[in-house]
Amino acid sequence: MGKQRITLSGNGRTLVLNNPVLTASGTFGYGLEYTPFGNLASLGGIVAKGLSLLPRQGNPMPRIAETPSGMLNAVGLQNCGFDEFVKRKLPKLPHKDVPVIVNLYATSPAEFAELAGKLAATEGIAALEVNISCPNVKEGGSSFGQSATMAAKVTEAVVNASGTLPVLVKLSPNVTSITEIAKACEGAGATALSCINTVTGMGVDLQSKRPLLANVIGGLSGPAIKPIALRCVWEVTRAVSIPVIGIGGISTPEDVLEFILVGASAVQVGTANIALPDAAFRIAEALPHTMHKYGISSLDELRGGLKI
Amino acid sequence: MGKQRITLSGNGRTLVLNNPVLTASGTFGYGLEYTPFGNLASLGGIVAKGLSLLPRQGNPMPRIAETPSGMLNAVGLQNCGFDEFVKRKLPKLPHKDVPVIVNLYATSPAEFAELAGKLAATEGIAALEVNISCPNVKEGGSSFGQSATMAAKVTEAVVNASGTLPVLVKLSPNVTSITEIAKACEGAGATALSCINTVTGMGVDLQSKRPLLANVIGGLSGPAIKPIALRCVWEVTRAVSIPVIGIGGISTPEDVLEFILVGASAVQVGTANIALPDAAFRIAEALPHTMHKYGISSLDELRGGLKI
Amino acid sequence: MSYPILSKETVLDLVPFGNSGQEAEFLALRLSPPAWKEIAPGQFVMLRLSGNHGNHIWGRPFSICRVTPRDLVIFFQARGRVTKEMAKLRPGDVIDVWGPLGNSLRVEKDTPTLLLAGGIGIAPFVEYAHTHPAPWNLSMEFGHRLPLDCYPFDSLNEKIDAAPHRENTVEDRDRFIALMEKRMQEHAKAKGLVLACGPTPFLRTVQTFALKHKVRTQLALETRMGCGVGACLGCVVQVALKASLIPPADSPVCKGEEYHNLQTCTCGPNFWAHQVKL
Amino acid sequence: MSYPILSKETVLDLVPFGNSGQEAEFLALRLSPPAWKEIAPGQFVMLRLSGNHGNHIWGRPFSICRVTPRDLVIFFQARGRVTKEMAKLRPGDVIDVWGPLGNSLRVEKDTPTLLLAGGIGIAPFVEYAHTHPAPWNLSMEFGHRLPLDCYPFDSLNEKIDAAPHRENTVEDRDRFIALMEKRMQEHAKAKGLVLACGPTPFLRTVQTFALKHKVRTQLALETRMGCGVGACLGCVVQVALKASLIPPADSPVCKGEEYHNLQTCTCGPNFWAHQVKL
Ligand SMILES: Cc1cc2nc3c(=O)[nH]c(=O)nc-3n(C[C@H](O)[C@H](O)[C@H](O)COP(=O)(O)OP(=O)(O)OC[C@H]3O[C@@H](n4cnc5c(N)ncnc54)[C@H](O)[C@@H]3O)c2cc1C
Ligand SMILES: Cc1cc2nc3c(=O)[nH]c(=O)nc-3n(C[C@H](O)[C@H](O)[C@H](O)COP(=O)(O)OP(=O)(O)OC[C@H]3O[C@@H](n4cnc5c(N)ncnc54)[C@H](O)[C@@H]3O)c2cc1C
Ligand SMILES: Cc1cc2nc3c(=O)[nH]c(=O)nc-3n(C[C@H](O)[C@H](O)[C@H](O)COP(=O)(O)O)c2cc1C
Ligand SMILES: Cc1cc2nc3c(=O)[nH]c(=O)nc-3n(C[C@H](O)[C@H](O)[C@H](O)COP(=O)(O)O)c2cc1C
Ligand code: FES
Ligand code: FES
Repeated sequence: MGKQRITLSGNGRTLVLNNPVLTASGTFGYGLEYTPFGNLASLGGIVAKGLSLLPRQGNPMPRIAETPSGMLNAVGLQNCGFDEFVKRKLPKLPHKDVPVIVNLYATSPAEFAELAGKLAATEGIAALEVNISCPNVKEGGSSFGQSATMAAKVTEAVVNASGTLPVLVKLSPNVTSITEIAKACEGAGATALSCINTVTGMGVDLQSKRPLLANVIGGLSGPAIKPIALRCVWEVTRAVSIPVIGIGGISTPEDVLEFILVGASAVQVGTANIALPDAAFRIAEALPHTMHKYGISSLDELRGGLKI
Repeated sequence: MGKQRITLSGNGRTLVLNNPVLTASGTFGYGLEYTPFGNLASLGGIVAKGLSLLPRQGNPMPRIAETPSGMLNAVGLQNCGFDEFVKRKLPKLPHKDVPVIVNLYATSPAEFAELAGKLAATEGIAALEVNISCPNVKEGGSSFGQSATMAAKVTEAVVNASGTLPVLVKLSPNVTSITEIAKACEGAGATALSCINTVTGMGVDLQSKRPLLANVIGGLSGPAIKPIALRCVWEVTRAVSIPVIGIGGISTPEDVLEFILVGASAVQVGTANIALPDAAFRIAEALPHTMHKYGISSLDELRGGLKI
Repeated sequence: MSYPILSKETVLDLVPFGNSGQEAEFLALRLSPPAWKEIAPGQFVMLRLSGNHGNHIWGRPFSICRVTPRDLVIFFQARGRVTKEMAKLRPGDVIDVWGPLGNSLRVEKDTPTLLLAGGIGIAPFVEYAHTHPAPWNLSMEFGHRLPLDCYPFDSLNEKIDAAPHRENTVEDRDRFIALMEKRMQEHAKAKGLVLACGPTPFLRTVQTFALKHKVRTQLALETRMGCGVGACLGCVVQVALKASLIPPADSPVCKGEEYHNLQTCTCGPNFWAHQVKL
Repeated sequence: MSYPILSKETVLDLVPFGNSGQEAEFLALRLSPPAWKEIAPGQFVMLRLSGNHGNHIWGRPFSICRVTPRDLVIFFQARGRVTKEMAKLRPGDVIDVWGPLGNSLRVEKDTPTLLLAGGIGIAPFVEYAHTHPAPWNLSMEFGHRLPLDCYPFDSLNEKIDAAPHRENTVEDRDRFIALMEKRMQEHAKAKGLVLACGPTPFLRTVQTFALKHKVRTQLALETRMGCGVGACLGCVVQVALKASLIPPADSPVCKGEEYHNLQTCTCGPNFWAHQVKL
C-alpha cells in the first residue's frame, strides 16, 4: 500500500496528487478552516472555495438546508476574490506538500480567461478546476455546463490562458447527456474532469410557506446523490480517455473505492466535511486499511474493474 | 375538509380524482396486492404497473437495491401484458369507486397508439399515463422523454388514439430542461403531466465488484430525490398551464402538502409503498388532519402559494 | 391462503443464543403476536424498524420461527445493516410487522418427510415441527457452522428426530453433503418429501440431488426483497410454470420448460426444486 | 482564540429540568469533557449523534453551558429533529463533539454588565457567570415561558444577582421589555456593557434599545449552521465591518456602512449590536 501517489494526465498536462482523496470546492473553505482537524498535507489535494476575480457576497440567507441523506445549498459563490486569496489564503496553505487546486467562477469565457491567466502567474497553485455550472450571463443566464458548445468554449478559454497548469473541468449532472459535455471538454483541452457538481433541487417549509433557500433553487449534495454521481462517473469514464475525479456523497473509504471501481482516478469529499470536520482526513487515512480489507492490492488494478 | 375531490383538466379532457393522493406506477403492483392493507377506494386514484401490449419478463436479477434514503430499480417493465391485465386484473379493481389509471410502455409511437387505442376501448379505465422514459427502439434507444420532439410525437400518438380519455404524460428528470419537454407535451395535447419519474443512477458492491443491479444502470427513487422532484414540479407548473401531478419521495402527508405548495394539483406515492404497505392509505387518510395542523383550509388556496 | 395484516408490535425480549463472549450473532426476537387469523409453516413476515432510516428503506423478510397466542418468535442472524440494528432492540421497542406472507411448506401427514437445514435455515422448521400433525414422520439433518447452542436446535429436537452436523472443515462439509444425498435417496425410495432451507449454495446442492434422485423437494428461497407483497417485482425468480405445481409422487423433472419471473414473496418463498432456477 | 478539537465524548447523564408530567422539553446533557486547552464564555460546540441519520446530516450548535475538568454541560431544548433524538440519549452513548467554537462574550472585570436572557438563551450565561472575575458587577434579567425550574436558573442565581420574569401574557412580555429598556438605559449611563442571548425577535428588541440608548451591547446569535467551522458559508450574517469591532465606551452607532457576509460560527456567534443586521 504505502505510497498512493496519483498521476492525472490528459491533453498534455499532468497533475500529481498525494493520494486519491481530495476535498470538494465549497465544502472545505480555503482549507485553513480545517487545520485543527487534520494535517492538510495528508490529503490528496485541496480544492478551494470557488474563486472569482472580485470578491462576491453571495446569496441572501437562508442558504443551506437539510434533506433526506443530503443537503441543499445556494451559497451563491460568496468568496474573497483573487487578490485576497493570493494575499491572505494561499500563503498560509502548505502548497509545497499538498496540491492546491483553485476552483474558478466567472460569467463569461473572457472573464474565465482573465482569472485563469492571473492564477497561472501565481506561485503555489497546482491546478485549476473550472466550475462550468456558473450562469452564462452574456447568453441568457443558463449555465455553461448545460451546453456542449459553451462548455467547450469556457474550457478552451481557461486552457489557453493557463500555460501548462492542469485544467480540471467540473461537470454538471443536470443535463440530458453528460457524456456529450464531457467529450466536448476533453476535445477543448481539459486535463481531467471532475464529476459531479450538485443536482438542482429545492425544498419548502410548510409552516412558513417559504422556500428553504432564499434563492428558491439550490444544489443537492451528500449521500442522497451518490447513486447519481456513480452513474455519471461510469458513463463519463467510458466516453472519454482523460482521467475523471469522482464527486458526490462520498463519506466513507468504501465510497472512495466504489468510485474508483466504476472508473474514477481520484475523488473529492464534499458534504461529509460539513457533517464532520475530520471526514476527508479520516477517509484518506483509512483508505489503505479498507483496501486491504477488500483484498484490493492497488487502485490501478481496481480502477474501472467493475464486473458486468 | 371532508370532500377533497380533485379535477384535472387540460387540453379539453378531464380527470376527476377522489382526493389528491394517488399511487405511483410500479410501486403498487396492480393495486390488488395492497387490498389487505387498506381500502383502494380511499385513494385518489391508482396508477397500475407499466403495461405493454405483450407480456414482458423484465430484466434479470438483481433488480432493486437500497441507497441512502432511497432505492434503485431496474425491474425492466416486467408486466402481464394488455390481455391478461384486462382479463384478470382490471375486473377485480373497484374501478367504479376509484379512478384506475394505466401507465403505458411501448417502444415506438405507433405501438403507443395501438396500446392506447385498445385501452380506450376498454371499460373501467379512467386515464392513461404515458411513460416517456421508455427507450425509443427505432431511433437508437435513447428515451422518448429526453427529446422534446419525440416526447411530443408520443403524446400526440396517444392523445389521438385514446378518444376522450385523459392522457397524463410522465416526465423524466434526466434532461437539461424539463420545462422544454413539459411544454412540448402540453402542446401535443396532454391533459396533465406526472412529474417525476426516477433519476438515473447506479450502485456497486465492493465485495463482489459487481453492480448492485444486473442492468448496471437503474432509476433512483425515494426521499433522496424529493428535492429534485419539488424543483421539477416548481419549474414545470410555472411553465405550463395544464395540471401537474407531483411524484418523488413522498412518504408523509407533509410531503404531499409541500408538492401542492410548489404547484402540484395531486401527487403519487411511490417508494413509500414498498417501505410500508399502508403508506398511501395512511397518507391519504391523514391529509385532512395535517392540513388542519398547518392551518390550510383548502388545497386550492395552498396550491402554488409558495411565498418568494 | 392467509390474509396478511400490518401492525405495530412490541418487543417482549431479545435472547442471544450461544454463550460466546462477544456480541451474539444469533438471536431470538420475541414480539407481541399480530392478530393473525391463520398461518402456515414456512410463511414469513416483513419487519421494519420504526422511524426514518437513511441507511435502509425497506423492511426485511424473516421466517416465522414460532407463533403462539402469546408471542411471535423470529430467529435471526445479525449479519448486515438492519439485522445488526435489530440486535440492539430492547423490550418495549415497537416495530412494524406485516404478514403472514408467502406460501407454506408442504405438510403431508403420512409421508416420510426429510427436513434439511443449513445454519439460520433452521428457523422455519421450528414452527413446521411444532405444528405438524405427525411429527414422528419427520426427520432432520442440520448443518451448522457455530456451536449448536447458537441455534434453536433443542426446541426442535424435542419434537422430531433431528441430527446436528457441525461443519468446520471441508471434510465436514463433504460428509454432510454425502449424508444429505443418502437421506434423499432413502426418501426417494419411500416416496417421501424433502424440505430444505438454507443459503443458496446449499439449496443448489439439494436441488441437484432432488433432480438426480427424483425426490419431491421444496426449497425455501432467501431472495432480497423490497415490498414483500408482490408489488415491486424486486424479488423474482425464474420458475417453470407449466410443470405441475405439486408434482406427483414419482417426481417428474421438467425439462425445456418456459420460465416465468415469479415473485418469491407471493409465489414462494417455497418452490419445488424441479421448477425453479437457482 | 482557542484551538478547536473533534472528539467522541460519552454521555454521563441527561437530566430533565422541570417536573411536568410529560416529556421534558428542557434537559441538561452532561458529557465527558473534551481535552480542551482553553475556552471562553460564550463559545459553543457542535454535537452530532453518531451513526447514519437520513434525517439530519449536520451537527447542531449548542452553547457551552458549563465546563469543568469532570464534565461538559449542554443545556438544551428538545424542539426539532436532532434535539428530540438527543433527549433520548442514555449514559454510555457516544457522540461527536467539536469545539470550542466561535468568539467569546466580552468580559470586562470592572464594568457593570447586564445579562439579558430569553428562554434557552440562559445557557451561555451559566459559564459566563461562573468564570467572571467579578461576578458582583453582573446582573441579569431572565424572561421565561415555562416554570422557572425548567431552566438552570438556580445555579446562576448562586453566583450573580438574577431576576426571573415569567412571560405568560402579552402584558407580561410588555412589562419585561419595558424593564429591559430601563436596565439598558441605566447601563448606558454607567458606561456599562449589555450581553443578550435569546430568540431572534428578542435580540431585535435588545438591538433597538442598544442603538437608541447608545449602550455597548453584544448579541449572541442563533443562526442555523452546517459545518460550525467557517467553511460552508451557510451561517452568514450581515456585518458592518468598518465599525470598530469593540466600540469605545461611548458607543458609536454605525450608519451607512458597507455590510459583509460573515460566518456566525467563526466571526460570531457574539456580535456587537451596532454592527449586525438581524
Ligand atoms: C423468505 C425469507 C425468510 C428469511 N428468514 C430469515 C430468518 O428466519 N432469519 C434470518 O436471520 N434471516 C432470514 N432471512 C434472510 C434475512 O432477510 C436477511 O438476513 C436480512 O434481510 C439481511 O438484512 P441486513 O440489513 O442485516 O443485511 P444487508 O446489509 O441488507 O445485507 C447483508 C448481507 O446479507 C445479504 N442479504 C440481504 N438480504 C438478504 C435476503 N433477503 N436473503 C439472503 N441474504 C440477504 C446481502 O446480500 C449481504 O451479503 C430470510 C429471507 C427470506 C427471503
Ligand atoms: C451558537 C449557537 C448556540 C446555541 N446554543 C443552544 C443551547 O445552548 N441550547 C439549545 O437548546 N439550543 C441552542 N442553539 C439552538 C440549537 O442549535 C437548535 O435548537 C438546534 O439546532 C435545533 O436542532 P433540531 O434538529 O432539533 O431542530 P430542527 O428540526 O433543525 O429545527 C427545529 C426548529 O428549530 C429551528 N432551528 C434550527 N436550527 C436552529 C439554530 N441553529 N438556531 C435557532 N433555531 C434553529 C428551526 O428553524 C426550526 O424551527 C444554539 C444555536 C447556535 C447557533
Ligand atoms: C455548501 C457547498 C458549497 C459548494 N460550493 C461549490 C463551489 O464553490 N464550486 C464548485 O464547483 N462546487 C461547489 N459545491 C459542490 C461540491 O464541490 C460538490 O461537487 C458537491 O457538493 C457534491 O459532492 P458531495 O455530495 O460530496 O458534497 C459546493 C457544495 C456545497 C455543499
Ligand atoms: C420498483 C419501481 C418500479 C417502477 N416502475 C415504473 C413503471 O412501470 N412505470 C413508470 O412510469 N414509473 C415506474 N416507477 C417510477 C415511480 O412510478 C415513480 O415515478 C418514482 O419511483 C418516483 O417516486 P417515489 O420516489 O415516490 O418512488 C417505478 C419505481 C419503482 C421504485
Ligand atoms: S419483494 Fe416486492 S415483489 Fe417481492
Ligand atoms: S456553519 Fe458553516 S460557515 Fe458557519
